Amino acid sequence: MMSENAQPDPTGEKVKRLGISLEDYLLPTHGRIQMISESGELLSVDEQGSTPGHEYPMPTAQELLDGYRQLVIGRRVNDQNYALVRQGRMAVYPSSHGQEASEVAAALCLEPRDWLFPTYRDTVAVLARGVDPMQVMTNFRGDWHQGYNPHEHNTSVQSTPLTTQLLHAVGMAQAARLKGEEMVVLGMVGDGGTSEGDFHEALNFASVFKLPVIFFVQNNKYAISVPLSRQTAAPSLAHKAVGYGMAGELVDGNDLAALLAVLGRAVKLCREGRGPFLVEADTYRMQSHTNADDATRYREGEEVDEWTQRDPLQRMRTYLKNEGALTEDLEAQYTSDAEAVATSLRDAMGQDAELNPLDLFDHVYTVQTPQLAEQRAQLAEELSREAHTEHQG
Amino acid sequence: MMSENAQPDPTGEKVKRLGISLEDYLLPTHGRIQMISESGELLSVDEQGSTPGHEYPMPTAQELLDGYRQLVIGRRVNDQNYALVRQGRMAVYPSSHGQEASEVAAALCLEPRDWLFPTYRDTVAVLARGVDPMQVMTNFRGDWHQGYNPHEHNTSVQSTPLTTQLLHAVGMAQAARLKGEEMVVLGMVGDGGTSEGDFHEALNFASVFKLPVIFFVQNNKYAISVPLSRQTAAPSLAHKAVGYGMAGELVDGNDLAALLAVLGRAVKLCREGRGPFLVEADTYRMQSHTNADDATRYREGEEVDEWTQRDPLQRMRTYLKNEGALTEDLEAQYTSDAEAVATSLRDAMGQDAELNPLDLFDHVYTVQTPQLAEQRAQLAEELSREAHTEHQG
Amino acid sequence: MSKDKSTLSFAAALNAALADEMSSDEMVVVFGEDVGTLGGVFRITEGLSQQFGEDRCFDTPLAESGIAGTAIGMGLGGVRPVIEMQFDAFAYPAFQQIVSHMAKMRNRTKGAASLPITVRIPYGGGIGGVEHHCDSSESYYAHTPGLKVYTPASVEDAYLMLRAAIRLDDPVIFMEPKKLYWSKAEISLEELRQEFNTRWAQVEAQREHGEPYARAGVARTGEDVTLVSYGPSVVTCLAAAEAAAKEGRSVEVIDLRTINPLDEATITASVTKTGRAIVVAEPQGFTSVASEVVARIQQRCFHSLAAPVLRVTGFDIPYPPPMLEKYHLPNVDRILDAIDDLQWDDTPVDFSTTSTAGGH
Amino acid sequence: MSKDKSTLSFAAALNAALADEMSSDEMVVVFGEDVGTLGGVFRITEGLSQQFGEDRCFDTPLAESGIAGTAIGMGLGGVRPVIEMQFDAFAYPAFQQIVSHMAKMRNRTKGAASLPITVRIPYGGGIGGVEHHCDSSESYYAHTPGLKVYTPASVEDAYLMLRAAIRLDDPVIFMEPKKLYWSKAEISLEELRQEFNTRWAQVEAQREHGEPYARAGVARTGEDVTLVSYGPSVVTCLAAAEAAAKEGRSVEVIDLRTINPLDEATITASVTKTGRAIVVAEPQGFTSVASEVVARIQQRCFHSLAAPVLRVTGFDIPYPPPMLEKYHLPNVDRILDAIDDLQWDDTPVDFSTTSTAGGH
Ligand SMILES: Cc1ncc(C[n+]2csc(CCOP(=O)(O)OP(=O)(O)O)c2C)c(N)n1
Ligand SMILES: Cc1ncc(C[n+]2csc(CCOP(=O)(O)OP(=O)(O)O)c2C)c(N)n1
Ligand SMILES: [Mg+2]
Ligand SMILES: [Mg+2]
Repeated sequence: MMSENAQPDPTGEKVKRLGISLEDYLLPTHGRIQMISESGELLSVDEQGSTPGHEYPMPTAQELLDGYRQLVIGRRVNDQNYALVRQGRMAVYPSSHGQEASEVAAALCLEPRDWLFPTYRDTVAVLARGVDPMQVMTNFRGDWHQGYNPHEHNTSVQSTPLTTQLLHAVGMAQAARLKGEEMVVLGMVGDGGTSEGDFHEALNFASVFKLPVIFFVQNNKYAISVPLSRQTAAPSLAHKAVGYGMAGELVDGNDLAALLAVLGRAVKLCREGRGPFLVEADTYRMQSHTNADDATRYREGEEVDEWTQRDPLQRMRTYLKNEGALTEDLEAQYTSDAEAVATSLRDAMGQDAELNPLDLFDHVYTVQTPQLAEQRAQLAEELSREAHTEHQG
Repeated sequence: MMSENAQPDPTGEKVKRLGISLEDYLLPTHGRIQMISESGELLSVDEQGSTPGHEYPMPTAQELLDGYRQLVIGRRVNDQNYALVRQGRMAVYPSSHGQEASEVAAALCLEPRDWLFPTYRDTVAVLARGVDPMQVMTNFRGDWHQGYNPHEHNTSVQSTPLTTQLLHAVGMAQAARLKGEEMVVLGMVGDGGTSEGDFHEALNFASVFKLPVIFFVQNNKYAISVPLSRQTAAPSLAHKAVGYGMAGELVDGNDLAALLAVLGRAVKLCREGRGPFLVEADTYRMQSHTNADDATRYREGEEVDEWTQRDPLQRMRTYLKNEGALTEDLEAQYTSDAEAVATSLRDAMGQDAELNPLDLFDHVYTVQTPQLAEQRAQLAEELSREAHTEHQG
Repeated sequence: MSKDKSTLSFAAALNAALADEMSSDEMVVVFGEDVGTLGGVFRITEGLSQQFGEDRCFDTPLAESGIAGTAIGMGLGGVRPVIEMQFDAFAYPAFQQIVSHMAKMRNRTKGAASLPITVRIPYGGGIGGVEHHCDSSESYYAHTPGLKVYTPASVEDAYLMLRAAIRLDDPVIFMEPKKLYWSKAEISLEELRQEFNTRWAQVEAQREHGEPYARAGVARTGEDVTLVSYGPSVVTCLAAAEAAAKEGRSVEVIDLRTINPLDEATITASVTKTGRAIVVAEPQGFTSVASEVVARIQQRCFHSLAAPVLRVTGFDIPYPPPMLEKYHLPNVDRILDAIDDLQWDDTPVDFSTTSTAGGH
Repeated sequence: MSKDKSTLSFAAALNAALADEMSSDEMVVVFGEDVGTLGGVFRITEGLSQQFGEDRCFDTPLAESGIAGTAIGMGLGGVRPVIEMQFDAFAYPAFQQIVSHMAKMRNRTKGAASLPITVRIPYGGGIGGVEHHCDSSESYYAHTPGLKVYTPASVEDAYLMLRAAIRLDDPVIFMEPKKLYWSKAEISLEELRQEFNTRWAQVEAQREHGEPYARAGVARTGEDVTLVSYGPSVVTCLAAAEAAAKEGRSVEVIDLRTINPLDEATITASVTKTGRAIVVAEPQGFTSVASEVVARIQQRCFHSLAAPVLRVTGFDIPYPPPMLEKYHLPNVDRILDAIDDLQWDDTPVDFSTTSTAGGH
């Protein structure tokens, strides 16, 4: 009864594929953008992972030097804080040792009028935005939740609930549009964070409203102990852009030059109204998640060793030295700049924090409630009794 | 100082693109799979939207007839329920009028051992799984939340909190794997539902664990009043598969043949361990969201008229008649089958629901709490007082 | 506009409040699901996107965490967002954004970043809604420091309190009793506007009393017993008071208006006078706002109480299906029963077996 | 295994409970973030994936709604999932799945689909954790019908109650007081196992009393005043009782063990005896489990109370930063102050100004 025509045979179906397959969408994938080799040499254009018509210009020497200076400071801060935690002078510190190039590029690609939305890991990015180091460390020392005013450097709080900050970034871009302000917003997130529902909602809102937001994923291969293979089955995290109708790029996250180039272009395109964008930085968390973690429980030393070879500082240093841009004088100056920050951190953390327990009540609301006023009075009374007792005693 | 080599000029950057662009990933997009034209004719293979090596076999006449019978019943139920709501004999009914082909195919592609995870919209799919119509209608009538036992037909409850059910579908597939049972799971969701965070988490879990789950999106162009353009900027919802490393397919959601072919293959591939998959059905919600909604407030009659031309029933009917598969006798029989269901619904809804208010307490926990036992006793006492008063009065 | 009183519905009052705030401050924006073209599934945002443009009243992708999360970013960016959660069970996907950020951002930054966000949530039952459409989630928000929780029970308050909530620099969860949407009052919008302006001028003058509607209302005065209530249950309490009056009991009814802050002074004054109190509220009673009010009354008014403070609340069950909701909701009979239980003579009543939900 | 008593930590007891349940029922599976190879950030799942295989103890993608949502699907599919939320503020993304499905599925299907899920949540403060790491969210879950809420306060209970929670066919929110993880007891695991088996055999015999650990414990007996507490605050109460004893006051301490169901019989018996009660709990007090317990005591024991029921809880503020948490947490001094406030002579005390959080 059914007409016999050119239809494939329903019983002996040979074709065993469905729709847009992995093979298909792997076709147009650009390589990973990289400009400086791991040993510090400039790669030729066709080694850079880009395709014709899609090449990136090299950042200027000054841009690279400024970035390198921040790398040196960032590394020093990471290592100083690590020590301070071990000495019990800081409560916790999630170090970005090994990821400094990504951290620094995320900050430097932006102008002061732009906004950055960082995570707990992104102390170095926040510092590179110009925020006062002592204020940044408040959180990790534990005297208050956050120590800087987000409005002073257009830098939001370092977010702990994973991925939530990406939605704040989107909202900030919406606010700017409403107010007629020109602004690019960069939101930071980890590889683990891409699995949260908020990641999806943030990218989708940004693309539906066509907002100038850059979603910058630092793929450092681990979410605490959980490896990347447990977060995604996609060929790269940058591929996630496709599902939102936005462009994505994968970049060597330990190559400051490539990072500045890629993020720089993303910022430019955003200013032209062509955002949002997703940028994945291929990097590695060299140390444990925080001091409370022990990375040897879940990964091999070999893997860590491999990544040591790809260190972002060494690479940029070699390159800039070879190019003659980084002089001994400059190097010495950067080191001493970094040392100054470290010293001020040590000094500050060595002193007792100034604490006012009544602060607990004074910032919960702009208009205080009678309930909190009563509780504040209770604590004030306890404190004065205590002071009295101490005084007597 | 910087070496002058083949690098693009940093100042006069001409190239203005970032990464994997829309143009790139549009390249390999397959067309929308369609087999029967809107006027009921078989399309030639090269009109079917597939690419070489990716063609779909036509379902058998019997499969199409079985499906068509369900379409007739489904349409009748949709329209009967619409009337019952207007008569105040049902609290609410979200009709799938116009989407019946997608509804029916979602059920028919599965075997009894497989599981279906439907939404509030998917009554027709649930019926096609063999669930008793009166039990299905419990929810819409309002005498209880859900009327059927999910385990009887491996069909979960009709989920109201959008997209949550997709995670349940994934969990079910995980359970089956743990128990060593072979099972394919199909989860249904609307275009609006794809924007929820749970969509992302479900697809990601399924692909990371490589589970035999089919995510079946009925893109009916609206989420209540909100058009598709507010849900996504991607070229299709099927493209969302890419970000999870899974295959996606777009299919004419009003073409029963194409739906059975695409979903059939997805099921087969899942059984071979090659899932998960994302399938988007291109369809249209012909009526208002529910009886409480008024679609004329947000869309043009013209659009609706256009889609009337693509009606899934008419199309299949013409095709099957032309092919000689659908005889007058069969047609009469299907109509009377549908009428029987409609009559039984009218009869059942015409009668007063049997209600036991104490049910409110008896299913909250397997092991009752003293608190609920006390509250149950209170209601029981009130009810007996009431009965007593009525008896007296 | 005429000053004549005319019939104003609760829904229209909310709509007018939104429009008036959008007119007076162009940083006020409204967004959510179906709030644009459609004007909201309850029509509370009707006409706003037409009147103020699609930039200021718009639909978002369907994602509640996204709605709340972007509102936070906007608040940080100097915008004053008013967001709608379509039904209150559908605010749960936004729980993390609301609890971990919206509520805490100001405290976290020592006041540098307050978030002037209003989250409108239609809540409660009594409308024959199917599962997930009739939750009462105010207790979750009341338990969350950093949020304020408002809920009007009259057409006037719907207008006045919504405008106040939008102007407040703190995040306000604004709970709208669905079953009151279609209730009406004889009232002129123009008078309401003047009332609001007058009160707001006072607020401006005395900045520290910045919440002009954080005063409980005495919805009916009485001498024998106090019913403390809010939102959808206030009308039930008033009906119970009316019925009790026929039986010779004089019942005072208090409408909390704001759950946080809680106007304990008004409650305490009333219970000190009457010596008896019942808290009436719709949600499941366990660990609820009603529990809190009971706990406070028994402490504040210990020496005045002739009987324990009782509760008439919903049972500790998932909200019932439409055909059974009437068995769950606090009603006049249950309130009257609870009143009867309040130890009116000298024989001690055994309260140890009195129900903690239905109140008798 | 030897029956000799040895030192067992709270964390090790939980770990043993998981291992024992996984051994006795192969449908018990454990998953979450970092629970596999790492063994959990608190090492509660240590060794399980090695011992039982990666199918039965595994890491998921980083998504809490995903974890809870897939657990629901697994529960429907006949598996008995035990999931871990890494810190309790990080359970909030799963709120919709927990409240709208996990809690309601059984009721929705009239018992056809119960969900035997255990959600383990480390909670509470006292460990110097930074923001979002020290929330106490039990009140949210206690307010949600369909969930049970367990929280052990001793090493023994950690073991016994976790096994019971896993076996129960209802979803249990199992709150683990973080600050007790490193506490220890002299106890033999073998004895605990026997104890569990004995009690479970009784449960099997009498199916209707299916919750063997839903009985509050009297952690210390006393005559003058009852402290009602649970989880992390029980130790504080015991210390306060010890201090009060030195001042000549005999304090009874009740450990609720399960918040829902609530063992009111034990509470009522105690307060009827002592005539005075204070509820001690760590979270912000407003609309909390403590409010509920106060509300019930004042009703059940009205005629026995010599003073109102007071509360010593955290303040109604976001959890403080590490260096300030000591000012927030209930401590011995505050409990002693509250005891002093309990109207010990005939002069009526003005409780209307007594704090509702700090208790004095
Ligand atoms: C919503 C939420 N869930 C869980 C956590 C606990 N947690 C903190 S960091 C972390 C891993 C994050 O990994 P990734 O996103 O890759 O960032 P990285 O730490 O590697 O920079 C987890 C699970 C959290 N902070 N927020
Ligand atoms: C979490 C959640 N948010 C909001 C709603 C309210 N709501 C019910 S249906 C609907 C639109 C859904 O659109 P879509 O997913 O396209 O499915 P369709 O109704 O078109 O079948 C909305 C917003 C809900 N049920 N659940
Ligand atoms: Mg990572
Ligand atoms: Mg739709």
